[in-house]
Amino acid sequence: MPTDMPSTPVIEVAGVTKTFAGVRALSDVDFTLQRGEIHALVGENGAGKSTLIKVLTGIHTTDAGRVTRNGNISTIYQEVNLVPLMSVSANMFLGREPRNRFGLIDRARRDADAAELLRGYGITADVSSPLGTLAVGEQQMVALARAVDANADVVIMDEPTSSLEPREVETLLGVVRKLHEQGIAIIYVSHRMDELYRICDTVTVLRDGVNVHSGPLKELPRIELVSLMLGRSVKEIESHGTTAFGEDHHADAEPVLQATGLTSRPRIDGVSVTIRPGEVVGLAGLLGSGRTETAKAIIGALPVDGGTVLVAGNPVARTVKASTRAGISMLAEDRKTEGIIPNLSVRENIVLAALPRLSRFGVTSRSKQDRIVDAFIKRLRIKVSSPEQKVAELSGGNQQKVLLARWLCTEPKILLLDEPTRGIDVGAKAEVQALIDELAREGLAVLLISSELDELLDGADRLVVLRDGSVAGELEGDQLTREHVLKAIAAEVTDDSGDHAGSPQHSR
Amino acid sequence: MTQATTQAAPSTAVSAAAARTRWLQDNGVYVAVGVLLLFNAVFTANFLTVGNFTTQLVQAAPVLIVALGMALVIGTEGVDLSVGAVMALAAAIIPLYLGAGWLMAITMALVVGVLAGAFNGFLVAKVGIQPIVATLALLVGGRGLALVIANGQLVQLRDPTFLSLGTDDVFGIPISVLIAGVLALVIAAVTNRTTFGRQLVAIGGNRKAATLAGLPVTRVLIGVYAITGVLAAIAGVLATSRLAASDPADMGLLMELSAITAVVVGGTPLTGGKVRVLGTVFGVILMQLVRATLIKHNLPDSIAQMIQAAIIVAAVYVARERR
Amino acid sequence: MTATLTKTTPTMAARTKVLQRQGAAVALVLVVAVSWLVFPRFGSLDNLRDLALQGSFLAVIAIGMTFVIITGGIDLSVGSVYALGGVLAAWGAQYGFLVALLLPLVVCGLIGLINGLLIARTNMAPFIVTLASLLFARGLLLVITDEGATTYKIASDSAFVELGRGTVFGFGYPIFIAAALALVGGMLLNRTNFGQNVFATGGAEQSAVLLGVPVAKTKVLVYTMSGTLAGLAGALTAAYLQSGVTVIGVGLELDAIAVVVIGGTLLTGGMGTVLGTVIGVGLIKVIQNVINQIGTLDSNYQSVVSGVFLLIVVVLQRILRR
Amino acid sequence: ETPTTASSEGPAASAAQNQSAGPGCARSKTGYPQIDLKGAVVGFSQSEKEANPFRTAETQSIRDEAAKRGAELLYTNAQSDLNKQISDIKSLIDRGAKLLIVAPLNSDGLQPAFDAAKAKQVPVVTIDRKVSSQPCTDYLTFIGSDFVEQGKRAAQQMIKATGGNGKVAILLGASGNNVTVDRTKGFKDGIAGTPGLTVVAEQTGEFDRSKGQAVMEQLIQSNPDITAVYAENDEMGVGAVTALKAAGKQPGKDVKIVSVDGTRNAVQLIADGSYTAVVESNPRFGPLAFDTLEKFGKGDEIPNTIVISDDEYDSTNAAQKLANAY
Ligand SMILES: Nc1ncnc2c1ncn2[C@@H]1O[C@H](COP(=O)(O)OP(=O)(O)OP(=O)(O)O)[C@@H](O)[C@H]1O
Ligand SMILES: Nc1ncnc2c1ncn2[C@@H]1O[C@H](COP(=O)(O)OP(=O)(O)OP(=O)(O)O)[C@@H](O)[C@H]1O
Ligand SMILES: O[C@@H]1[C@H](O)[C@H](O)CO[C@H]1O
Ligand SMILES: [Mg+2]
Ligand SMILES: [Mg+2]
Repeated sequence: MPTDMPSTPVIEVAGVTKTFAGVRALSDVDFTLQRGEIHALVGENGAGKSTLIKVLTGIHTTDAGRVTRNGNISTIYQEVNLVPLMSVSANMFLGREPRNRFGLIDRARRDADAAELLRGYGITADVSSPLGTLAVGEQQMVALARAVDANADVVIMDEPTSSLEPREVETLLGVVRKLHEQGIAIIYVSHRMDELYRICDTVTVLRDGVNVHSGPLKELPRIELVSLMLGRSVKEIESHGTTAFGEDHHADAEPVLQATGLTSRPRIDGVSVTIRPGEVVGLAGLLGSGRTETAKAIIGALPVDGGTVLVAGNPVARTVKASTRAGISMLAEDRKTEGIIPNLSVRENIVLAALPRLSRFGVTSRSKQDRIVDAFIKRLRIKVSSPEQKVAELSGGNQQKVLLARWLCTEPKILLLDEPTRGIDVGAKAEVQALIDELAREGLAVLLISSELDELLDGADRLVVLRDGSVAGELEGDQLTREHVLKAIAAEVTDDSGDHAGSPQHSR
Repeated sequence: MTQATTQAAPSTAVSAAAARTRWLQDNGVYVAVGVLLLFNAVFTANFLTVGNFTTQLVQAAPVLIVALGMALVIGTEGVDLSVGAVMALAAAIIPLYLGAGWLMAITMALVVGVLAGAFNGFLVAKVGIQPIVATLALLVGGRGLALVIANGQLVQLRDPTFLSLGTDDVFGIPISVLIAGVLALVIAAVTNRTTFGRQLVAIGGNRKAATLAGLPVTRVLIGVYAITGVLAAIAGVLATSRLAASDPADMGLLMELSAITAVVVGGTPLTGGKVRVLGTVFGVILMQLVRATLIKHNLPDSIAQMIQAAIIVAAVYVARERR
Repeated sequence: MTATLTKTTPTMAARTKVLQRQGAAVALVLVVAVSWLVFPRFGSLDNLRDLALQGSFLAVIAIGMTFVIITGGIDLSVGSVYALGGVLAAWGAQYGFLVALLLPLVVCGLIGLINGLLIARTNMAPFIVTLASLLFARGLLLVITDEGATTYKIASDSAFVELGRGTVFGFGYPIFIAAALALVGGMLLNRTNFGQNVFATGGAEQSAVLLGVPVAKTKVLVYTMSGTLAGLAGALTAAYLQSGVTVIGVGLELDAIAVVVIGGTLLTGGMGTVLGTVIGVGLIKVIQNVINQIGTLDSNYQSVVSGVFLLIVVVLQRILRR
Repeated sequence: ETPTTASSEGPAASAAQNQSAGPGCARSKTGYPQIDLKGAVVGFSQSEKEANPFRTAETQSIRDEAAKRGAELLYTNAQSDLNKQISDIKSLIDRGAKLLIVAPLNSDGLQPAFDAAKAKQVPVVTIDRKVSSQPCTDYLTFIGSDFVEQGKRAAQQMIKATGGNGKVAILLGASGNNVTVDRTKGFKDGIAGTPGLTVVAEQTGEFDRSKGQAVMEQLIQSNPDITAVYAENDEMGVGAVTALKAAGKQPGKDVKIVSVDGTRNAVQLIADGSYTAVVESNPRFGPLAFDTLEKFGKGDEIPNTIVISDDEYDSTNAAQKLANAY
């Protein structure tokens, strides 16, 4: 039995090389996963992590090298990879549906089993409704429940926590520990250092498709790990803090954005947000509390039952076009379905929203485009072989940067950022955070939605906390601490009696 | 417990082959046209004559004009099944207004084309009906309407200026071919060099993202279908003048399938987000040459249809996108 | 507005859900009710029997098309394959019942299989592959009928003719065959792993691959099914017409697609029902029947009316779905 | 502009010979009830759209005759869809037609419709295209041309016009249609004894003017030595004329054209000198069809097949017979 021979690795990769249309994603990579270990796989955006995983699972063929698997692998891929139109329970049991005695799918049992399993992950959604109606984070938990439930020897998680907020992250880490206790090996990809150090035993660092380090994680100081990932010296990195946000911004001017009483039933109800030029307002809340919907309501992408939006005191029609013209831009949360235009080049994706401004009489100017695109690729350090590369070929983080560039080149007055650093590596994250800071300093009004509390606390001047689609409180100055936010977010902590129903926005 | 080991082939050979397939993918349709020309030059009597080439171009012109519009619609991830019916409508309109002069007749036909197209666009963009069904309604009803207008009958046309559209040429180039060529250039410029064109492709590539990016999605879609409608009407006018008769019963019959085939054979994917105008031109020429070759070699209908099927599959096979 | 209004009651939500899903059913009930009142002959048993029989051939094809469309594909070849199936059945009838039935199923199934293999294995667009086989099947039909010159007749006393002409309580066998197939189709779609694979393939192909769904196999199967069912419909038609008519089936693919979509199946894939398709067939056939009932309607106006009806149904459905 | 309007002027189809395999069909044999034409409801099922003058004239002739005899006519058009023709016929019966005239789309496939008529004891007269069902049992009788004969006569004209020498292109009718098959057979049989005439191309123009024109344009280029065209209907022949003119040839002179039907357009072209000859296919079935129904009602025996006599147009008579064309 292989189980009594702990020396037999469950996955072994030797000298694997993988090339995509000229891009070398993996270059002579060796990688070993021991039975029962939690192995962190880290690296900058585009370092080749997801590619390595797809090689391990056999989705990608290799150009050279050898892959040996000694067990069943179950994978949660980076982008939520389930079927949005199918029900939650159908997704969970796809391929292993419970049958009745006629060999037909037992739907009642499938629903019941799914509901019960999901309860263990803190999800209480209707399992017979289409998966797509769930928030991204909830979908991620469904994917997790599905993958973990399979009878696997290895569970691979590619950035499982990127769309989760603190409470869900804890749940997930609990699951990981449980799996570990059962002797299941885990490959864990994340850009969040805290998580890695809390749960991982070993680490493999990829840089530009090369394995630059494999070894125990605990002995590796954080700063050294980051230095390995970035290929920069420890000293260089030490000069930065945990996040790259600077000091608070002055924000005493008149509000540039006044959104009042935004209501879109049943998701948000009477949400009001005000932002001044140069101010970063954070939007905090649990998964599904209505943050995304609030942002969408502001930009006019969500049909609303009520509420007004004023930009610099003038009302704006509730359409994306009108909002864009008035100077509002939004970086969408789900970059795959709402962000990139996969077939188009990086250049075209960047200039998309600003196209009319870069054209004369409807005829586009290539030279103007090139100038802007080059500038943004440099400024945001987007990793591309050329601006003409298809955006679909970029790594997740680089796609995110392309989208940021798209919005920045419209020169907006108000920028709504829904999870702007999701799936972005440490280096890029710092760059994006610094950028937000810089933009605010230049007078831009920013609405920042993030599931990472640190990011919100450091980055925002003021926090609006949502709960169940309504504003549960606003925090400023001294109140901007972990404890305060958690209290406001989690109703059961602060709720002495019916505070929920009594929140100001409900009594319009 | 499963054990699996995969070993890969050396990478240099792979990438050379990859480059070759990539090249074929982009240029397959041109190669196919070349091969067919070569075949005909060797095996078909009287093929290499000016008259023959003129004939092929004249016959291809209306199809090309329709296919140009179809390429745009397909670029938005749509499709327009009503183009043949719109051609029939244009044909039915002409004799009604020819009394008021050829210019009036043509103008009215084009107006009907724009309206029909805008109607399709409205259904797709505003009402949110899937393009294939939205335009199916006009495919069914449009030809019926044309027949109602014409009282179901073919009308012989005698206006010399109007008929000269189908018979005259400029510096040896037939007028219809000239018009088709100019339109191809215009459409190429529109797709590649204008905001409208780039927006169109973006909408086809990811409509949700395009909407969130503040693109005028509705306006672009209605515009694209309207353009397709007017192009179909132009094709209807030219085909009518060449036939010297208004024949709404048969005008443009199955044109939607010919146009879609040409567009796809020319390398524009039906999944949207990409428009290849030159490819479309060659797609039309390829299908025209196939038909001509089969007729010239006097193959029976049965064999001709089967060979056409094989050539379509072969052409699309080399040009297909790899996974 | 008060906060209480924000919560829709569960029954109301359920009701709108039913309306959304069954927009076509609502339209069908409406059209039938109106026709029954307005046209005295509409409700006659004879007319209803004929209506059901006419619908059954289309239904058999449309059931296959439903599966294809749910995978995000399309099958344009069904019209030609249907005609080919009829000719093969009529030719085969001289060798007995079994040959008459199986020959078209096998040959048409094979054409479907080739469609499926080309689509699944080479990443070619279903529209184009099946357009090519539309031509191919028509060509093959012409080959075996001497360019359409030969029509194979089926002896009116053969058992095979009974399959198309036989009745129970005046209702033709094809009606029961179509009903049985619809039942099996519905089961297959909703209660088997294959059905789930069909939904997953059309709903998100890339994801389905990552989820371990045998996407290629699923596609091959649905096209094979579609071809086989079109062949079966052709065979039934041949039995009904007592000959292998060569001039039928032109444009039938559009009818089949229309009824599937009218039935609420998403043309982009991932969603749909067999019941909806059956309702779609009902709607189209009732409308055609009504047009015939009007009688005085100029035949040119008939297609105008058909087009307008089609439009009303899809717009209605779209509005209900909002 | 001149729309080709329906004209019911010109001679009605008249029986050339009564071909009866075996005894004729009498009402006594069928047990059908007697029906008086006057005031009777008569159904007419047309097969194709009326873009073709042949169809227009055919329908008009039936309409005129029904009016003349005081019958009420119900009319349907199957738009080239066989299943629709079956439904059409059933609905005609349903709407109370006691007598039926059917112009079948195709030789085969109308059995269910005939059975429905039989069940309701409605006699069916088929016209124009012959069906393969049983006369007297499934339908009463067939009235129409002998298409093989038409092909043969076209061949005679062709031999006469070309002097028995030349290269002929055939524009075939729609595939899968007995009219096409018979007219091809007749023509080929007709030129069999004339070695100087060779068929160099046979391509379908689907009975359609624009397709005829398109095919002809191709053939002129690949076979510039074509000297004659046999078109299986006038519409394709007229299309061929347009193609030949555009290619700088003189139809009727450089290239002889013979076709079948007798439409006004084609006969006018003969008169103008740019067409060779037309073998008529007379669509004016009205009087003969109603006569037959009347006789049947009276109890007379009806022959199984009534072949009509078709006229012929060439340069010698086209001008004066123009009024007969439709
Ligand atoms: N299908 C593809 N076609 C072309 N290039 C690709 C493809 N998939 C990945 N690449 C390239 O391979 C490299 C590695 O990408 P990969 O997705 O593995 O990065 P990653 O380490 O997972 O990054 P991230 O942290 O952003 O998810 C990138 O340069 C990317 O552009
Ligand atoms: N398309 C939809 N249809 C139905 N319900 C939806 C839809 N999209 C979101 N919801 C629901 O609306 C609620 C609010 O979702 P929203 O995406 O705004 O949450 P969020 O706070 O942004 O969470 P996240 O952390 O995922 O960004 C959730 O309960 C979600 O399930
Ligand atoms: O005989 C007729 C005519 O020739 C017509 O042109 C087509 O249909 C046939 O039945
Ligand atoms: Mg990745
Ligand atoms: Mg969100």
